Amino acid sequence: MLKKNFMNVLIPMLSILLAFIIGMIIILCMGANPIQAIGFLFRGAFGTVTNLSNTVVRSMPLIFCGLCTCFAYRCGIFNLGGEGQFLMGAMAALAVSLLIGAEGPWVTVLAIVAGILAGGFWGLLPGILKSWRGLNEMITTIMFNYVAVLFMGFVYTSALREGSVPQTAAVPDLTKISRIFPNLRITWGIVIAILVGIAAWYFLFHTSKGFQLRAVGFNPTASQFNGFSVKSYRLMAFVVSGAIAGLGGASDILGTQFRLISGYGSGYGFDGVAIALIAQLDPIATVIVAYFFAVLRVGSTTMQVGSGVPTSVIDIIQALVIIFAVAGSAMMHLPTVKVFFSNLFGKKEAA
Amino acid sequence: MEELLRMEGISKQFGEFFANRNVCFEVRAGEVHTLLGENGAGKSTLMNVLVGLYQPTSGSIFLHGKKVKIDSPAHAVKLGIGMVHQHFMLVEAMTVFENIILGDRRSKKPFIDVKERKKEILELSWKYGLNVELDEKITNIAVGAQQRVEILKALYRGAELLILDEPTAALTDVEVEGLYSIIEKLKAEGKSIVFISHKMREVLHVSDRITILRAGEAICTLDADKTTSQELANLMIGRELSEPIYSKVTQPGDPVIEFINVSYKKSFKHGGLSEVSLRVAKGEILGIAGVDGNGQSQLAQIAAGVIVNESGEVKLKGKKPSTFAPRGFIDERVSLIPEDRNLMGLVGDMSIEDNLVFKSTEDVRFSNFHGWLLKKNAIRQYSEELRDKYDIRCQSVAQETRNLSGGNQQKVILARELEAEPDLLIAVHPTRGLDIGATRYVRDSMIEARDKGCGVLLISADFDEVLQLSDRIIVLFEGQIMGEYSGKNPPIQEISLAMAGK
Amino acid sequence: GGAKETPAPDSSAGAATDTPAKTYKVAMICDSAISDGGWGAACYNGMVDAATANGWETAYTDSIDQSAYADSMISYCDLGYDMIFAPGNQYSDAVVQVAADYPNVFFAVLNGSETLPTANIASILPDAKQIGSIAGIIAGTMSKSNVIGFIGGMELDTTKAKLANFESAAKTINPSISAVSAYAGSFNDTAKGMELAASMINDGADVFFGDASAVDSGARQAIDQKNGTGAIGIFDIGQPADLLGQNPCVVCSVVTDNAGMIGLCMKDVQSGTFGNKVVYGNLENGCVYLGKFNDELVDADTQTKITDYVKALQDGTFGK
Amino acid sequence: MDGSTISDLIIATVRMATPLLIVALAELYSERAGMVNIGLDGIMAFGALVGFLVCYWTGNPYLAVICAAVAGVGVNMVYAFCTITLCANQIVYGMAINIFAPALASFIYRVVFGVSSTLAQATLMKTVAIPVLKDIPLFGKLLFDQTPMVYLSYLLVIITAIYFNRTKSGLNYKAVGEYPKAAETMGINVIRQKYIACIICGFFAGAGGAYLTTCYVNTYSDGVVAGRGFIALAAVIFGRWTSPGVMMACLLFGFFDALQLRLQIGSNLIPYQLFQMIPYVMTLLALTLLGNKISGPKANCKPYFREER
Ligand SMILES: Nc1ncnc2c1ncn2[C@@H]1O[C@H](COP(=O)(O)OP(=O)(O)OP(=O)(O)O)[C@@H](O)[C@H]1O
Ligand SMILES: Nc1ncnc2c1ncn2[C@@H]1O[C@H](COP(=O)(O)OP(=O)(O)OP(=O)(O)O)[C@@H](O)[C@H]1O
Ligand SMILES: [Mg+2]
Ligand SMILES: [Mg+2]
Repeated sequence: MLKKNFMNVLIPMLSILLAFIIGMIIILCMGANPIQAIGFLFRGAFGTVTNLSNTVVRSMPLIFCGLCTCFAYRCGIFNLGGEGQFLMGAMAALAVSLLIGAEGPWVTVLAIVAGILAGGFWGLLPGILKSWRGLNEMITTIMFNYVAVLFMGFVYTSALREGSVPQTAAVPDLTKISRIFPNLRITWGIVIAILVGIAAWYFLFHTSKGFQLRAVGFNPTASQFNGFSVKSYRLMAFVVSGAIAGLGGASDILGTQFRLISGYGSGYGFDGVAIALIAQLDPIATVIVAYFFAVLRVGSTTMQVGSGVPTSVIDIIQALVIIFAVAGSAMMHLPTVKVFFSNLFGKKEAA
Repeated sequence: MEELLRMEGISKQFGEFFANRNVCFEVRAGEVHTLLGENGAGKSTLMNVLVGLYQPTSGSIFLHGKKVKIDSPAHAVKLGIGMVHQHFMLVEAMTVFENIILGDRRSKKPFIDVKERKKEILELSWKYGLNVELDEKITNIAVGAQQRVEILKALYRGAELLILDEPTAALTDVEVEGLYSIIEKLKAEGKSIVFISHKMREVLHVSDRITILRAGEAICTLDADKTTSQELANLMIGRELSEPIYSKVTQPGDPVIEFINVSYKKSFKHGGLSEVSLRVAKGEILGIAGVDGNGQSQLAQIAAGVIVNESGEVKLKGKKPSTFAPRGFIDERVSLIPEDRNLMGLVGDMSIEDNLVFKSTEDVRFSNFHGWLLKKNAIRQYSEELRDKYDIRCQSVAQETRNLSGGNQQKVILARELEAEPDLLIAVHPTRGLDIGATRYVRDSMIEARDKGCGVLLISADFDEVLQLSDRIIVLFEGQIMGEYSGKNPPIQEISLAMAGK
Repeated sequence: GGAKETPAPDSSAGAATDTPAKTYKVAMICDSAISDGGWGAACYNGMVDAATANGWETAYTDSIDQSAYADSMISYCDLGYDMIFAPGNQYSDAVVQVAADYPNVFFAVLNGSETLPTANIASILPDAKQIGSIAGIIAGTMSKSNVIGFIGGMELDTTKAKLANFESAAKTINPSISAVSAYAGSFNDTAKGMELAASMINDGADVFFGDASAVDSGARQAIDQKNGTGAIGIFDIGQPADLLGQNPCVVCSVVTDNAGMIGLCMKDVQSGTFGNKVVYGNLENGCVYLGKFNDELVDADTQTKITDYVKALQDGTFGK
Repeated sequence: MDGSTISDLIIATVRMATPLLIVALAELYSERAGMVNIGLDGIMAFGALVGFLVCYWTGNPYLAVICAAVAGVGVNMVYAFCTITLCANQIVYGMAINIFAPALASFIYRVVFGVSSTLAQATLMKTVAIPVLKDIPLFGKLLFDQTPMVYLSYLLVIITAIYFNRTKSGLNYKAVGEYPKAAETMGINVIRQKYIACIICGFFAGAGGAYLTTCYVNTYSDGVVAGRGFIALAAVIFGRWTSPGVMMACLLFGFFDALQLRLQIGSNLIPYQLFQMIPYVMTLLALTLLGNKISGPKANCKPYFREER
């Protein structure tokens, strides 16, 4: 049994290694030194305390978006709208912090609450459309993403614009989420993110409501027959997952980004989906996978800068890592592979 | 008779588990050969190996004495092997006609020649007396009709060796008679049949030979006319099973549920109820007899609060239910053994223990703070107790229910529903597809519940079961009640006629 | 964790500053591709030209997300680059953040605001008003339909200024002219540029000016298509490089000499006078100028007319 | 609105709907076999690049489209192998394609053209007028003087409808998306059918991408696909998995996109983002009014293990 679990970890690890080897070959073909490039990657991610802190900073929005997906999928809802919900949260938090005309920790709290509400609201809309009109949440959430992105464009070019570039004013200093260590960019937002991860895990696996939510996700008919309100659990999943993303947006804008600019938050939603699925919808694993995504992102920036390969090579390597890692763990579930391993270990244990 | 098929030393492994181990099995031309065994003995697995759906871990197959490697169902079709699967292989979104012609290779024409094909199929269905509505979607036809479609599908393909995996589980007695005559006709045409069923009567009636599987291994092969059901049961489960005689109750207590002129989708013959009035009292079993698809599902679902009646009144323990939803009914101690265990009863991706405490996670026994902290240890302990009490055979209670055999899945539901100490137990086809051991267990449990004062609403397409267990019998036909009969010495002839709408 | 308080592990950076025959290094970060045939390309070429002229080494990172701006710049700083060139105001925040941590690295922000510069940050500011006016002069002189079109990428202040001056300069020359305008909301959706131009042509526009990078190339293509194989009746004005010859419809370009401005910054770095200043680019210092004319489309008379107007603009007498 | 504005709007609608339509049909073929592919954006990007390159080098847009389609198949095989053979999650791999393929495209473009400010331009596919139909007054010239790709894509709508509703092979195809195990027991090779679906999907999605760079704009830039793959995905669901429905959805979307661009011009007071929302909001509105209880092929997104119960 132990060995089987070991294989479940080992195989994805090997596949990630393989992805890197292919990446190295590409880098070699580009005329750069692959060993050095890997060196840059690690240096970029872990080389200095600042860099280490950057990976943590980078992981925060990813954790929230991953948890957003994780929570919804656990209830059988394919929420692809993480990005929109994240942005709505960010916009609401920013609007509160800018428009309230005061600054201070209480404004921060207010702004975060606003972010949660806005994200939850943006999740509620597709939820209502699903339960009221039966609309597939995959399309509606994609549409709502576009609307949110465009709405953000409106906010930073017109509504809350400040100055000559299309961007909003920055969050006032006292409203910013404070840093944990004065000279590192890590804020208490990361603590919130981890706490949300733990809370989601606790809720899903250690409470009756979470149990019922998962049951609805696995088998709505059986859940209905056994007295769970399928509709309200689904709505709840929509709202809570939106709220998690919204909280992420608020924490990011109040702690790291401070203002809205063009392209903000782009891709976070889909990263979240990938992260949650790679983590096999486990909230704690989601936090960890999100951190590895961030490491890859931060490290690869340095690798790109240091070795001079085009950014697209880095993207290719990142995609390869996802492709290989997930394929590796998927492989472990194949019937033939299962039989193979059980025979392998069966024989060894007998010996 | 000449040998048609021989399977030699077949083993099939799933993960660590062997569903078949070194099985040898042989079929002669023109015979009906029955596979008999408990749930999970590996009958279906063996046949799935034969039709190429599963690849055996080891062993070989010979057809007409020649070794063949059947690597896909397509190949099996080509070799003249057809199978009616235990779980319907019907595409619900398509019509009966489309389901029958699926994968058809009769002509090379790219387009479907609807007229010609329909004519052929109708001729076939007329020949074998299998009545089907070709243009109806599968979702809109009753289970019995679906079973007929499955059989027709196999016949349409014209197999030399036809495997029937529990084809009678969803058929009425009349339809079973029809199936017997189909089997006779096929035999007369020189075709061979592998028959799988848990009903001894049927097995002894149709078979020429019987092979018994136990825990994945073939125990022996017997000639049908030289054996008895006692001997078969003994070989199968290792002990004798006598036909039980259950006592009947004539003086029931207060009513637990009453239907007063209840209607639901009146115009639907196969999914509606019209002006149904009935009553189940404490300590009695009310049996609903009738061909499947005459409103039984709807009756059960209204009685469990899943769907709401359109007119009339439903009274629980003498009053209107406060919330007409499953939750409200569960709180009034109504338990349900649903007709489709995997769809409505269990969450296959969750463990046995989760399914056992499914409805009661907020109970103080299983959680603190009104459900905000589950007591995992208490749940584990409780589940293990139930596992032992209800004889649920599994590797561990943490195992997913999806991988259990049908009998054990049913036991999980039974355990959950009976442990809730219901005042009303609604049991829909509670023993469908179960082997004799499991069937006996389920029936005994229902009687025991009744004797403890629970009212039981038994809905079953198995007429024998209704007769055996019920204290009163009601016949349902096209959503209407055709008559009510005492369970003690019931007029069998009269009831059969009522079931046919006469 | 094993994190230690160690300085960035580049001895190479420190060593490089000590060697006398130092080769300076400049790096550019860019959110669009440097091969976009528009803004990214113009900026990159500007940097490379300036570097060649001053003997510097160059590096770049392109197509990066806004979230990676800071990370990339930090990486360059760690690698010992002397100057970081950020071609747009959208990088300002990240620049300010990173510049504070790396006082020995110099940052040049193209189109940065006038208030941005600090001890190690300079703004490079081509005069958007003049650019718009020059284009307006060309459009006002060339338009026969009296409708001129403008396609913007994002609603940047510089873009807005270009549009306003484009329209007013054209009106100064020909009061009956009106301008139609739209924003693509993107710098790389070429197809959108096409659609916008096509529908503006449908509204009668016959001279176009765009400030949207790859979107502009889509617009030019739509114009070329409309012109067909016959006589060219709809024109486009290029920017920021001299695009003459790229498409048949280009009559002339308003050229911004990025290389010149970046070169000025490099000289400042070498002489230690960098920072706290805005490097302007305009007609006066030659960093903004009128490109070559397409002689087949613009006759000599019109050419002199335009050149005269532009001179007047430079002298401040245009429209007075 | 005068005549020329209306005809301009119609022609723009067709122009903007065509790439969506080709790609949406690609997704339709994929989903009909139970393969949800959200990597369309990525495949399109790659197809757009290959189409552009081939067109640039050979000057033959037809060859370019075919090469792009083949390239699309190539990319989609990654998705196919992982999701069909390894039974991995389809959404994850769609996403992976969306990261992988555009990066690869951008990388190749960089390798081929290096860093240059001169814009590489290729020839565009010529329009071909259909002899009699183009003489129909008013719209004839507009609708029947298009590139062959446009005609082909509308022809494909009809062929697809016939294929799925009238042919045996189409019926078998659909069965694989609905209940693969049942299809398998009927002698249909599910795995092969799924691979075929992925080949068709990759082919059309690649061609749809190439449409952008061979029939629409004559340059390649990194963001050229601009989320069209996701719109196509939505169009399939909106069109309820039937080709005429998908066509209507694409035309509707194309119409609102064309309309918003035209509304944007000349109304400078209203922020342009609000116009840009129109297609999305209208799609949501239309869906809400119509309702969409139909849930599509039953086995969508589910991995198929032959030996699974
Ligand atoms: N996929 C699987 N992987 C591992 N073990 C399995 C799997 N499926 C079933 N098993 C186990 O194999 C054993 C045999 O199960 P089987 O269904 O034969 O039980 P059974 O004794 O026939 O029960 P019943 O009489 O209720 O049908 C059980 O312990 C069961 O849990
Ligand atoms: N695909 C599968 N994966 C894992 N285990 C399986 C699979 N198919 C069958 N099994 C296991 O193999 C055993 C034999 O199953 P099989 O379906 O052949 O039983 P059966 O004799 O047909 O029983 P029943 O009478 O209930 O139909 C069971 O324990 C079952 O759980
Ligand atoms: Mg069993
Ligand atoms: Mg079976």
